[in-house]
Amino acid sequence: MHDPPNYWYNIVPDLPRPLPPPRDPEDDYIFSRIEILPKLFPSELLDQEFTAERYVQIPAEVLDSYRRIGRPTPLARAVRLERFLDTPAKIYFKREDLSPAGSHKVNTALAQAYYAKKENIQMLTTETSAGQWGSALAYACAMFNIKCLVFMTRSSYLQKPYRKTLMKLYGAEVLPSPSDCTDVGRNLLKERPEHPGSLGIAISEAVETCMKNEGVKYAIGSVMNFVLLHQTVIGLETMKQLEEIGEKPDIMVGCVGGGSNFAGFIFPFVGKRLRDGEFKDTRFIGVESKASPKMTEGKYVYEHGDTAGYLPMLKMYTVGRNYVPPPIHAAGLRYHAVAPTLSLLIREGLIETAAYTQEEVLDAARTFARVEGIIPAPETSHAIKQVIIEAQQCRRRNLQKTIVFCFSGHGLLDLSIFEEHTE
Amino acid sequence: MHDPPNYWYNIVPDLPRPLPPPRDPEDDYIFSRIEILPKLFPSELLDQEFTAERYVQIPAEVLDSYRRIGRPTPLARAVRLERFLDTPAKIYFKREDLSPAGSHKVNTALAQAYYAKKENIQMLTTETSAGQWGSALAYACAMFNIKCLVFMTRSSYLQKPYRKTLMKLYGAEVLPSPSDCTDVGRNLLKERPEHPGSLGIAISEAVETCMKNEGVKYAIGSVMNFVLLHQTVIGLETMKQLEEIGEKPDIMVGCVGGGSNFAGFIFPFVGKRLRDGEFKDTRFIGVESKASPKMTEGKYVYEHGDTAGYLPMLKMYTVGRNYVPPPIHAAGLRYHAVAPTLSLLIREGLIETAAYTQEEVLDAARTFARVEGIIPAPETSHAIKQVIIEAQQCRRRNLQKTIVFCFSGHGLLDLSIFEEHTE
Amino acid sequence: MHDFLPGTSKERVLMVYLTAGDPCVNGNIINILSESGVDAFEFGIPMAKPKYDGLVIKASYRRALENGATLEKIFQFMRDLNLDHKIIFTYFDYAKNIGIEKFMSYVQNAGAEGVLFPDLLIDYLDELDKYIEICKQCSLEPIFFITSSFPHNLIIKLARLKPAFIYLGLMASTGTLLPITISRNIRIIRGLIGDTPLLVGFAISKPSQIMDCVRAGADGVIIGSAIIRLISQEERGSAFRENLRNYIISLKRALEA
Amino acid sequence: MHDFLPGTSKERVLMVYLTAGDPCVNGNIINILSESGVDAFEFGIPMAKPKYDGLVIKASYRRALENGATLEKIFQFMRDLNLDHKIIFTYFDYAKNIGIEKFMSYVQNAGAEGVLFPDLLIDYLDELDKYIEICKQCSLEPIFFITSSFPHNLIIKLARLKPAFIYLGLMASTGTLLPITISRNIRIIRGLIGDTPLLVGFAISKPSQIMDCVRAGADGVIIGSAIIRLISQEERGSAFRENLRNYIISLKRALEA
Ligand SMILES: Cc1ncc(COP(=O)(O)O)c(C=O)c1O
Ligand SMILES: Cc1ncc(COP(=O)(O)O)c(C=O)c1O
Repeated sequence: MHDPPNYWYNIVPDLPRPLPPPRDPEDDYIFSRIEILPKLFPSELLDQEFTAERYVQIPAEVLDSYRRIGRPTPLARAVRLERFLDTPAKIYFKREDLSPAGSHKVNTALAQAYYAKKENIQMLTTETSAGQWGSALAYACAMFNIKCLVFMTRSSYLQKPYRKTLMKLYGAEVLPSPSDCTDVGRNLLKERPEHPGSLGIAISEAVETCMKNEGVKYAIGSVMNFVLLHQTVIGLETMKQLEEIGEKPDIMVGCVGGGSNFAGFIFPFVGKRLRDGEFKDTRFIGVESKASPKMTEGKYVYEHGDTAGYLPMLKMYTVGRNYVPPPIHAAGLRYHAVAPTLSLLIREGLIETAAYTQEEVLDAARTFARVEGIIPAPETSHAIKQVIIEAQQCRRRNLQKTIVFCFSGHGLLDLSIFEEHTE
Repeated sequence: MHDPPNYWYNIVPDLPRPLPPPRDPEDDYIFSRIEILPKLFPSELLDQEFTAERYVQIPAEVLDSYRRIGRPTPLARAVRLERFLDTPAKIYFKREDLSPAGSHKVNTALAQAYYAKKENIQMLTTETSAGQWGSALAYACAMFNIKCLVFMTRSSYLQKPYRKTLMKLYGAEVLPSPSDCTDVGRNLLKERPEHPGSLGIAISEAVETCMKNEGVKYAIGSVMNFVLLHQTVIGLETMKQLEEIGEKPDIMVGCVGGGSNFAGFIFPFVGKRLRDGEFKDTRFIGVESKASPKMTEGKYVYEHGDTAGYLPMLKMYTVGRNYVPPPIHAAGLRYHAVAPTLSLLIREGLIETAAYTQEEVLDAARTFARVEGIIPAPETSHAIKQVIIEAQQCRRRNLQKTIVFCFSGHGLLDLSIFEEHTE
Repeated sequence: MHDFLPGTSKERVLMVYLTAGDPCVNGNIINILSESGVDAFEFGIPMAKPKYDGLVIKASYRRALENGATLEKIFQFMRDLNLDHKIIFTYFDYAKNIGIEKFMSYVQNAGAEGVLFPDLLIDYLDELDKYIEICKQCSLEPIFFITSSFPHNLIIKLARLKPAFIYLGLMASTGTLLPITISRNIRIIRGLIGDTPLLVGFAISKPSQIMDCVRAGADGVIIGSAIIRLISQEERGSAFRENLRNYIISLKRALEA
Repeated sequence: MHDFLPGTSKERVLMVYLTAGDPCVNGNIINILSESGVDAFEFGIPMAKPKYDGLVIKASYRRALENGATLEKIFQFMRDLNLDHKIIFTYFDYAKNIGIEKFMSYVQNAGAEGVLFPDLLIDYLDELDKYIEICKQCSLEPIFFITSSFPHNLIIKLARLKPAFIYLGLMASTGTLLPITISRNIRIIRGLIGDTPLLVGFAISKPSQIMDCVRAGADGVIIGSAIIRLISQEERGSAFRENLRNYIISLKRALEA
C-alpha cells in the first residue's frame, strides 16, 4: 500500500438503526447548544457531522498532509510478543504512533485545521490535559499556518512541561487554565489564584474565546461524528494492508476514550459486516479504563458531549459529565462518554467492551515495551492488555486467531509513569 | 523501495589512500590496547573492522530487525521548509528518527547485539551520557534477548530521568557512574560519594566490567569502522530512494559526533565518486558543534578512540581526548574526534566541514520544528542549520540545487532544551 | 394527500407548520396562508419538553401552554378549520402516554390525514409495524420522519411501505440553520426512495433554499419557525398581513420555479 | 628474491622475522632456523618508538637497544651472516631521519635484498616513486607492505610495479592475534594482484594458520613474534633447540602441504 485512501468512511448510513440526533436540553428555552455550533466549528465539519454520504472525499491538501505524517502508517506484526506469549495467535498492530505529534489524534487535527484555513478562520482553540490532543492540534495548525490557542489545565501545565514545550515549538499559544484571558478564567482566579483547573474549565475558556472572537473556532479531539469520520483512515488502511498479506482479522482491539481511534480503526470493518456480512465472525473489542467505565458500567442516555456542557447532548454511554474519574496516567481515557455511533453499536451488541485498572495496564505496557521495543501511550496500553489476554486465550485453546489492534500513540512523553513504577 | 539493502558498504577499499591502522601508544611496552580488543568486542565485529571486502552481507536476522524498526526509513521532502525559506532548492531528509529508540544509533546497536548473541555473549555493556546511544543499545539487546548494562554519567542519570526510564523499560540495567560495581567506580565514590561522573569514567567502568567478566562485551556507538559500516544502510537506502524519484544530490549534509551517521549517509555516494566519478560535483558537508570543533580546528593525529584511553589510537581529526567541551545539549557531538575514514576523507579535501554554536543551532531547530512539525535532536539540528544556510544561498543565487540531509534523531526526549529558551 | 402528491406528477407542496394552541395562530392567519398558496398544514401539539425543537418552536409551545392549550381544545380547533390538508406533528413518547390507539383516533376525528412522529423510528423503531397497523385502522396515511443520519437500508425499507410522504428533517433541530449541504443530503435520500413523495423541512426560510431543495429532488418543503417568527410579532396590522402574504408568495414561487 | 619466488612456480616461502641486535638472536639460532627450513630472514632495526609493533617485538627492540645495538653494529651483523635471503624491516620515518639514500646504501652493503617500510604507503604515499627509484639505484628489490585496509586501486597499482613481493600484514600490529578472517582478506588481495608474490604475516604462529593462508592464495608466510617468544626463553639447552627445530619443521610442513 503506497498511498492513503482518498476518502473517509461514514458509518452512519450503515448503522443498524437511526442515530439519535443531537439535542438541546429539553427544558432550556433560552440557550440552544445546537444553534451555537456554527460559532464553534468550521462549516464543512458541521456538514460532515450530518452528511448522508457513505464516503467523504479527503481533500487533496489533507491527503498531502497525511502523506507528510507518514500515511499509510505501517501495519506491523508483533512476532516477538507472539513468541513471548507462546501463542499460536498472530498479532498485528497499526502504528499510529509514528506521526510527529505521536498519536492518531493528528488525523482529525489536520482535517479540522484544513477546513478552518479554507474558511479563513484565523485561529483554532481547544483544551488539553495530558497534551496529546493539544500537540496534535498545534502540529496541524502549524501545517496549515493558522494560529492555535490551547488552554491546558494548570496542573498539567506545571506537571507536563514537555507537552507544553512541544505545542509552543509548533507555534501554539499555551495558556494554563484557568487563565486571565477569559471571564470564566478571571473569575476563578480571583477566588483562587493558583486554581489547578479542570478539563471543564479549559473547555469553557476555549468556547468563550470562540464566542467572543470572530475568526476563532473550536477544535475537538473525539466524540463528534466528523472526528470519527476522519479517523477511519486508520481502518481503511488496515483493511487494505490485511488484504495485501491475505489476513482476515478475527479480533480487533482498540482503547476507548471518546472512541475516535477505536471507531476509526474498526468502522470500515463493521460497515462491511453491516452491508454485506463480511467480517461477521470478527470480534470488535473496545477497552476502557476502570477509572471511567462508561461502556461497562455507564448508562446509554443523552448527555453533553463535553464536560462543560456547551455542546449539544448526544445519546451515548456515559458515566455522566459531572463524574470525576480518579487521576490516571491515561488522561485520554478519562472522558465521560463514548461517541454516539460507537455507543449505538455497543447497544446493538456488535461491539464488546472491557475495562482494566491502571496497574493491569501498566504491566501490559511494560511487557510490550520490553518485548517489542516500542513504548505505548498509557491509553494504548489498555488495548495491549486486552490483546495479551486474547492471545493467552488462544494459547490455552490452541487457536490460530488473527488479532489486530490499534497502536494509537507512543508514550515517549509519558515515560514518567513508568519511572514511578520501574524502580 | 520496499526492503532495506542486504549488504553494508565498506568504504575502506575505495579510499584515496591507505587507512592508517590502529596503533598502540609507541612508548607503552606493557599494555596493548590492540591486544585487548578481542576481550572487548565480538569477533565478527573485529573481523568487519579489518575486512578487505567492499560489500558486507547483512545477516538475515539483522535485516529482520531492520525491517522491524521501519527500514527502509522514509526519505521525506521538506516542502514547507523550502517554501518558508523561499528557496528554489529542493530539500530532502532521511528519517532516522522514526526507529523506536529515536535515532540512527540503533542501526549499529542491532548489528552489535546480533553478533554478540551469535557468539553466545551474555551481556553487552556501554556508557552513555545524554542517553541516545544507551537507549539504542538497550533496545537492540531487548530485541536479541541479551542483557544490557549501561553506565550513565551520574549527572545525566539525575537530570535525564526519561532516558534512564526508557533503557530500563527495555530491560537494561542502568547504573549511575561512578558506580560501586567496579574498582574504578568504588575508588572515585570513596573520595566523593556524589561524584557527577564523566564519559571517560563511564567507559572505564564498562571496560573494566568486560575485562573482569567472561561473557560480557563492550558496545560502541561511533568511530569504529564497523559502526560506520553498519550505518551505511542509511546512505544505501537514500541512494536508491533518490534514484527512484530521479534526483541527484548536489549537497549532502549530516551532523558529526564521532561521524557515524554522516559517514553512513554519504559513504555510498563518496564511494561511487571514488570508484567511477559519479557524484563528483556533489558537496558533502559534515557539521560539528563549536563546542568540540575537531574537524574545523582539531589536528589530524593519532588519538585514542575513547576518552578513557582504553581503545587503540586511531588517526583522526581530534581536539584531544582530554579536551573538556563546554556542556551542550547536543551531547552526542561532544565527542573529541572523528572516525578515521571520515578524517582521511576530510584531509583529502573530499568533505567540507562547518561548526556552529548552540544558539545558532537551536534557532534552526526551532524553525524546523515549527515549519516541518518534526522535532529534531539537538545533534541533528546542526545539520539543519547548515541546510538552511545552503538553501538561503540557493535563493540568493537562484540555484535549484537538491539538498539532502540525514535527520539522525528526534528530540522528543530533549524537549527541555527548548523549554529553557522558549519562554 | 395522494390527490396532490401523486408521486409521478410534478406538483409541489408548500406545507406550513404551526403550533396548535399558540395564541399567534388563528383562523385569520391560516386564511392568509391558505390564500397565499400554502398547500397543507402541520399542527404541532404543544408540550413542556420537546425533544428536537429549536428555540422558536419551543417558545411557541410555551405560549400555547401558557394560553391554556389542552389536547381537547387543540383537536377541536383543528376540526373547526376548513382545510384540505392537515397533519399532526407530535412525539411518539407523548402519544404513548395517552395511548397510541386513542391518540390516533383523536387525529382521525380532527380530520387530519396523518400524524408525524419525529421520534418514532429513532426511539421506537420496534413499534413501526404497530404504527402502520393503527394508521390503517384509523384510515390515516403513514408518514415517516427521517434525518440525514438514518440508515440507508431503513430509508429504502420505509419507501417500500408507501407512506403518504417521507419527511426529511434537514437540520438537527427545528428552526436551527446549520451549514449542512442540504442539496447533497436530499439527492442521496431521493436516490434511495425512488418516487416516494419527499418533503423536507427544518430551518427553511428563504426562497433560495427552497429552490435548492427542489432542484435536489424534494417534492415539497415545510416551513415552521420562519412563519412562527413572523406571526409572533407584536405588530399585526395590514402591513404585517401584506408581508406575510408576499412572503408566502415568494416561497411558493421558488417552489414552482 | 625472484629466484625462489618466480610467481608461477608453486614454491612457497617461510620467512622469519628477527630483531637485529636482540641478544636472543645469534648465529647459532639463525643456523638452527636455516637448517630446519626457513627460506629467508627479515631483520628489524630496533627503535624506541615502533609504530605498528606488538608487545613481543617491542620487548625485543628494547632488549636490543639495552644491549647497545647501533645501526652500524646491526648492519655489520647482517653482513656477517651467511644467508641466501635476507631483507630489512624498518620504518620509513626512521630511514628518512638518516637519509633514505644513505640508509638504502647501508642495506645494499649489508647484502640484504630489499627493505620493507611498513609505513611507506600509509604515511609517505607521495614518496613511493622515490622509493622505487632508489631501490633501482641500489639494486634492491622493491617490497610493499600493505594491510587489508588498503585501497584496492592502490594494491592493483603496486602489483603492476612488479615488486619482489607484497607483504600483507594480516593483523593490526605484529604478534597480536585478532579474530580476523584472514583467508577472506588474502583471497581478496590475491584477486587484485594477479601472480605477484604475496607473503603474509603478523600473529602467525600455528601450522593451521599457515595452511589457511596458503589455501587462500599466499605464497609464503612470515613468522615473527612466535619465534621471538620461543628464543627469548631463559632455558636454551638442547631441548630448546630441538623444540625450535621441530617447530620450524611443522611450519614448513604446513606451508608445503
Ligand atoms: C494515544 C491516545 N490513544 C487513545 C486516546 C483516546 O481517545 P479516542 O478514544 O478518541 O481515540 C487518546 C486521547 O487523548 C490518546 O492520546
Ligand atoms: C541523534 C544523534 N545524531 C547524531 C549523533 C552523533 O553521532 P555520530 O556522529 O556518530 O552519528 C548522535 C550521538 O549520540 C545522536 O544521538
